[in-house]
Amino acid sequence: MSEIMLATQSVRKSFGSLEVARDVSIELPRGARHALIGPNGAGKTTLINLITGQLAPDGGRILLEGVDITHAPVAARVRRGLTRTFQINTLFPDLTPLESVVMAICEREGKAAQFWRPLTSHGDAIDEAHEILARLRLADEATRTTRHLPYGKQRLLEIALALATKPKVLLLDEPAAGVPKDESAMLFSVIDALPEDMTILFIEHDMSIVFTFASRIIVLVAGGVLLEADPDTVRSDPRVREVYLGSAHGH
Amino acid sequence: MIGNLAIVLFDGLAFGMLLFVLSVGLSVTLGLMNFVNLAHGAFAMLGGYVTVLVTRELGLPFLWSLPAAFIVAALVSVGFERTLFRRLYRAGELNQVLFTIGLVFAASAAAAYVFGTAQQPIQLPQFLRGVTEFAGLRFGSYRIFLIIIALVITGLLVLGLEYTRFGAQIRAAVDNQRAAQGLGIDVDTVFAVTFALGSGLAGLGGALAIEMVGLDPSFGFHYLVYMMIVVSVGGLGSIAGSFVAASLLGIADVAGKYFVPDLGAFMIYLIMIAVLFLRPQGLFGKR
Amino acid sequence: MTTPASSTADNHAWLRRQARWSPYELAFWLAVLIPFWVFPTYLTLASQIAITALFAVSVDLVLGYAGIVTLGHAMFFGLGAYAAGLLTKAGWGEPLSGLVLSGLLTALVGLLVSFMIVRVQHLALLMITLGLGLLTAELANSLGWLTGGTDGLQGVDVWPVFNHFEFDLWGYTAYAYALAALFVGVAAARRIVHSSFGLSLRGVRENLNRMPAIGSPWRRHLQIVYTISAGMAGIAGAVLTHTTETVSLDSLSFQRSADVVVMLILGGTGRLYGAILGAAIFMIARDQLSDMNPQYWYFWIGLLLMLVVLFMPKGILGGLSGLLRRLGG
Amino acid sequence: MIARIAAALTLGVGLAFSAQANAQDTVKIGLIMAYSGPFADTANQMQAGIDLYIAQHGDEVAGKKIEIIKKDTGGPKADEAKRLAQELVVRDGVDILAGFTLTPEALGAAGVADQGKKFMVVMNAATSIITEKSPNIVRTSMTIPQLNTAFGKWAFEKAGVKQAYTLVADYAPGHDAEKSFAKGFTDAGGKIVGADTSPMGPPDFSAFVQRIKDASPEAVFVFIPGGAQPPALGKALAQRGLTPPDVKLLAQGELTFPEAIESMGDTAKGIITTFNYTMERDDPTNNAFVKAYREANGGRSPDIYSVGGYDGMHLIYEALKKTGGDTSAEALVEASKGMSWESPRGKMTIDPETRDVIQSVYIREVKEVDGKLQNVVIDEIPEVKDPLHGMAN
Repeated sequence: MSEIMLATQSVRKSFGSLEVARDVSIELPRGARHALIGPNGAGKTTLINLITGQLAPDGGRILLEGVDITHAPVAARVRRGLTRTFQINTLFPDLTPLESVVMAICEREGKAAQFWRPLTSHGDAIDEAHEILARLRLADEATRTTRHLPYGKQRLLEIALALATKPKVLLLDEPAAGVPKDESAMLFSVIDALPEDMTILFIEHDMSIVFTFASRIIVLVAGGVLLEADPDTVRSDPRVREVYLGSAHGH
Repeated sequence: MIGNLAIVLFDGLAFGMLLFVLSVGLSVTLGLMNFVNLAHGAFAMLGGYVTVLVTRELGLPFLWSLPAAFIVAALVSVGFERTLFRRLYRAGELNQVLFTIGLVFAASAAAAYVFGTAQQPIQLPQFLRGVTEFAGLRFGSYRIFLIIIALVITGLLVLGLEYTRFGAQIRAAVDNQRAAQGLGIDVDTVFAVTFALGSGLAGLGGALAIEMVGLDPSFGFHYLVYMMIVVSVGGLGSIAGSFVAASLLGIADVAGKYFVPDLGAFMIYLIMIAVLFLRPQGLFGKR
Repeated sequence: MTTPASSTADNHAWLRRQARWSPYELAFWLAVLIPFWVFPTYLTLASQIAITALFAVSVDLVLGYAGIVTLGHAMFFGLGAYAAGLLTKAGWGEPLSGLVLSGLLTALVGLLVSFMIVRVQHLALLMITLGLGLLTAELANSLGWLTGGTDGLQGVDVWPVFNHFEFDLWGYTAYAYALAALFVGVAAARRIVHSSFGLSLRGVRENLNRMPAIGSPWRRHLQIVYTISAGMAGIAGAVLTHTTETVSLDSLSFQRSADVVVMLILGGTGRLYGAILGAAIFMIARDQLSDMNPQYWYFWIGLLLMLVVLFMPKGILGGLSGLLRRLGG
Repeated sequence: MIARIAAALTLGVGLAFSAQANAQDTVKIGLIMAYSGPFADTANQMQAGIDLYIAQHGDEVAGKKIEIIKKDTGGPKADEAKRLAQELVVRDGVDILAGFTLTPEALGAAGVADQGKKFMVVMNAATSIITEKSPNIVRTSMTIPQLNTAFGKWAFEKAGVKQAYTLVADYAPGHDAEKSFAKGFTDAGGKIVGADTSPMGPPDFSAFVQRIKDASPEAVFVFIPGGAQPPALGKALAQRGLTPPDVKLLAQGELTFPEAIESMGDTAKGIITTFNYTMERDDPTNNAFVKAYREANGGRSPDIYSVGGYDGMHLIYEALKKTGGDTSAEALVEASKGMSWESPRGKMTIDPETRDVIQSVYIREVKEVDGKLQNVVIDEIPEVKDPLHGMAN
């Protein structure tokens, strides 16, 4: 059995009377390529917010490599190797991709507070940033201002920023949101090429992409885990069909 | 002793109510329209000078000058809103700050030029002068009048925002401008009217302030800080918040000076810092 | 896939270019020497512009680079001014060490205040900085035995710089001294801005929400820059004490806090030189306008501020560089 | 780009660069005051006094033309005042520094008068130590201890007040007033039963007035700056019944400025104040001055600031006549020492030792005269000197 990198144990969260996470317990083994699916409002992004610490759970525990991080601040989790991307671009509009990624690397290395050292003296960080940007096909745009990049490139930069933190566990919240279909396949091929031992959980709506890239699928409905299984099982599960059909016709 | 306490609370409340009338308009425009209008105090000053003109030059009674102060401040402000401020709604806070502080500079200089730098005394009607005795205590008649006016304004504002069609339109436009537009609400007009209402209240506050704190060309600067304290402590856009914050600050200021005179100057600031550190969104703020 | 057009060497070069002293900067620092020969009767004004510019640069570090809008920075300026003044009264009138000590003291106070500052944002931040500034001013007033109250500190006696250059009536020494302080301040600010730390500050300003998600201890960053800025503001205040041998309550006033922010926005935030330009334009305009019309000059200042917002929303330096870019194609 | 900005800036300064006309036949007087800002009214009244004097006496003295240069500090700003003084000396080449409505500004500029060897005439700022800062400084207004020490003594001896409560504004002049009134009063045998200082913020005095009422003193002594505070305090006192005749109300004259009396109405009746100038004092010199002043200023009446400016110009004119146009600080100070004249305020003399004014301190009471409330002189303490000089050190 491979080692469990990330686990949630009976995580609960409510907003008033609305339960957005109901005893969610999931486990991600090292190198996982898990997809998190479910109808709108199922609580997928909320779950990611709970895992990464943007939201505090009402109950339950979150473990990273067996260590309880339930009450750790967001940044501390990132430094332990748990990183996410955002469904809505959360970038630095007036910085270039190069600057953004170098910044993230310097933060990771604990060098960001060295106000007396010129940025250019962090040669390794600049080289590594180039490597990350090249891997995400952003090398040509490295020195263009982020706000002027095409949308698809900005989505790639979302991932580049996350990669710069050297995550052990990477949570991708709809990485291809708003990207045309042909581009999103490209985007996922980039994700697919990430190191094998990196543990990845992604939210995605396009089922063909999910079935192509995910090794296991977690189905979330109304804040609770309906099913966790391999793609074939999920594909044939009547409850999943019902949920998706039901939700398609429901409102 | 109980009597003294009652008097101190009463005086503090009256001072707080003056702050409330001066500030509530700013809370509305800042909270609802996200427009940092540091010129709010300048509209208050305008209202004050209108009162001086109406009572002294036209010889009309003080009570008549109050609606005049409201209307003139509202009309002038809506002129500015239509021609200048509206260009700044998307310009960022810093630019709004710079522009409106520039307006305060200009307004203050204009007031000094037109009215001179001297204090402007006004004559109150007989029934507002002196004191009203009640249960053996002497309450300033003007202060009673101020408290009543503030309560009436609070009532009207709350009713207007909660129960009228226009109030609903304002709330809709604030929540989501685009959606409100889609519903056929004329957001432009809603903003203009809201702005006029807010500035009109400032003008009324300026008129009411003369008797308590005087009026000279530096009024717009001088009371800006107090207005911002009330607005931030109360919470942006909250009428009840402004009311509670103004009462709290007025009472704490007077009570502080009464019981611990050495701390008198510090009291308002200490309370503000404490409140905002514990509740950055203010007492009644939503964000 | 073809080899990428850009290489990591290009990136190194690009980053180096960002941090390089531009010819414009060099020309600027040469130009500020002109008053010594051409306008010797304006040196006192020039020295006060340099002091205010240093103060504005310190505010730019927190406001322009880290996004902390402060309305209470005169607190540090005034503390530095009083620290320098009290030091001379205590018998130590040597200016350079006085600057260092005043700067260290205000930095320490800045560090203490920073624990509070980084926990709040937006209007609450603005109002807390303002409140702390007002409290400090009131405190200085009530500590009359120490500060001299509204009369100001009496008996400030500054020794000549390097034991040789007296602060003269014309202001030669004052301008040279203030200019040197400004240059050192800008050089230090430049270094900070072009460090990895400066990059992280811009990150905080650009998108605070993302910073924790890349593992950044951004609150600590803000504390560091706030502390540095407080020290720099304190040094500016100390320079004022040394060059004028006066310290008064207005060095702590809300008006000074507000004026410096106005100057900074006027010149353009987040550019360092915008702070200098804003201070220069504001103070020269005030000097000239108030000479023409001592009673109503601020009408024209108000008009200037409004026109700048309408026609140069990124400040004067922002507007000029935009104009230049368009002209250059 | 920055070079261009710098060039544009220096060009701008160059245009404004005024030629240093150092003609032998003019005397330049640099006036440093807070013409703008919260104390603008003081400066405007003083300027009106100065203008009136020049209008009445011409702008030529001892064969030289008088030229006035006005500088605004927007203050109280000590550093601005010092800079402006320096620039007046080195750029405009003034011979005399004058004005100074506010103490910190006078103190800021004092060093320049000393270093630049210029005659400096303080026309208002009222803290004792100013004239000790340089031998080149002469004052034509008054000092707070001068008025209030005498007033304290008077209150005990003449008004029969045995115990008093003091309330002063929380700034240096207020503290000076509290100390000097208490000194004069207690030295004579009176007792201070309570002392409060009120912050300079919004003029809401209700808390302090209640404290006074709790102490139920026989008399209250008050010192607050002119402007918005006097009417607010007057009304607050009246609301608590702390007005004459129930309680004696003593104050320095700012409390009963005409605007304040108008705003207070009948409650002002009976307030006793001390000042070195009283507009209503019936005296031919004063009556002519008041009439001319009102004519020149659209009906606005003169106050102590106006007289400070008016007498300051008189001092400058007469000193220049004595020196025959010599503008050196030494000569002008020598000429000023012991100079004595009939001012609208009455007889005043420049003390040759302290260079401060020796003058009458007036005690006035607000009374109704011809249906109008005004200050009426009820007593005069002649030839009062500042009591602090030589004591501070």
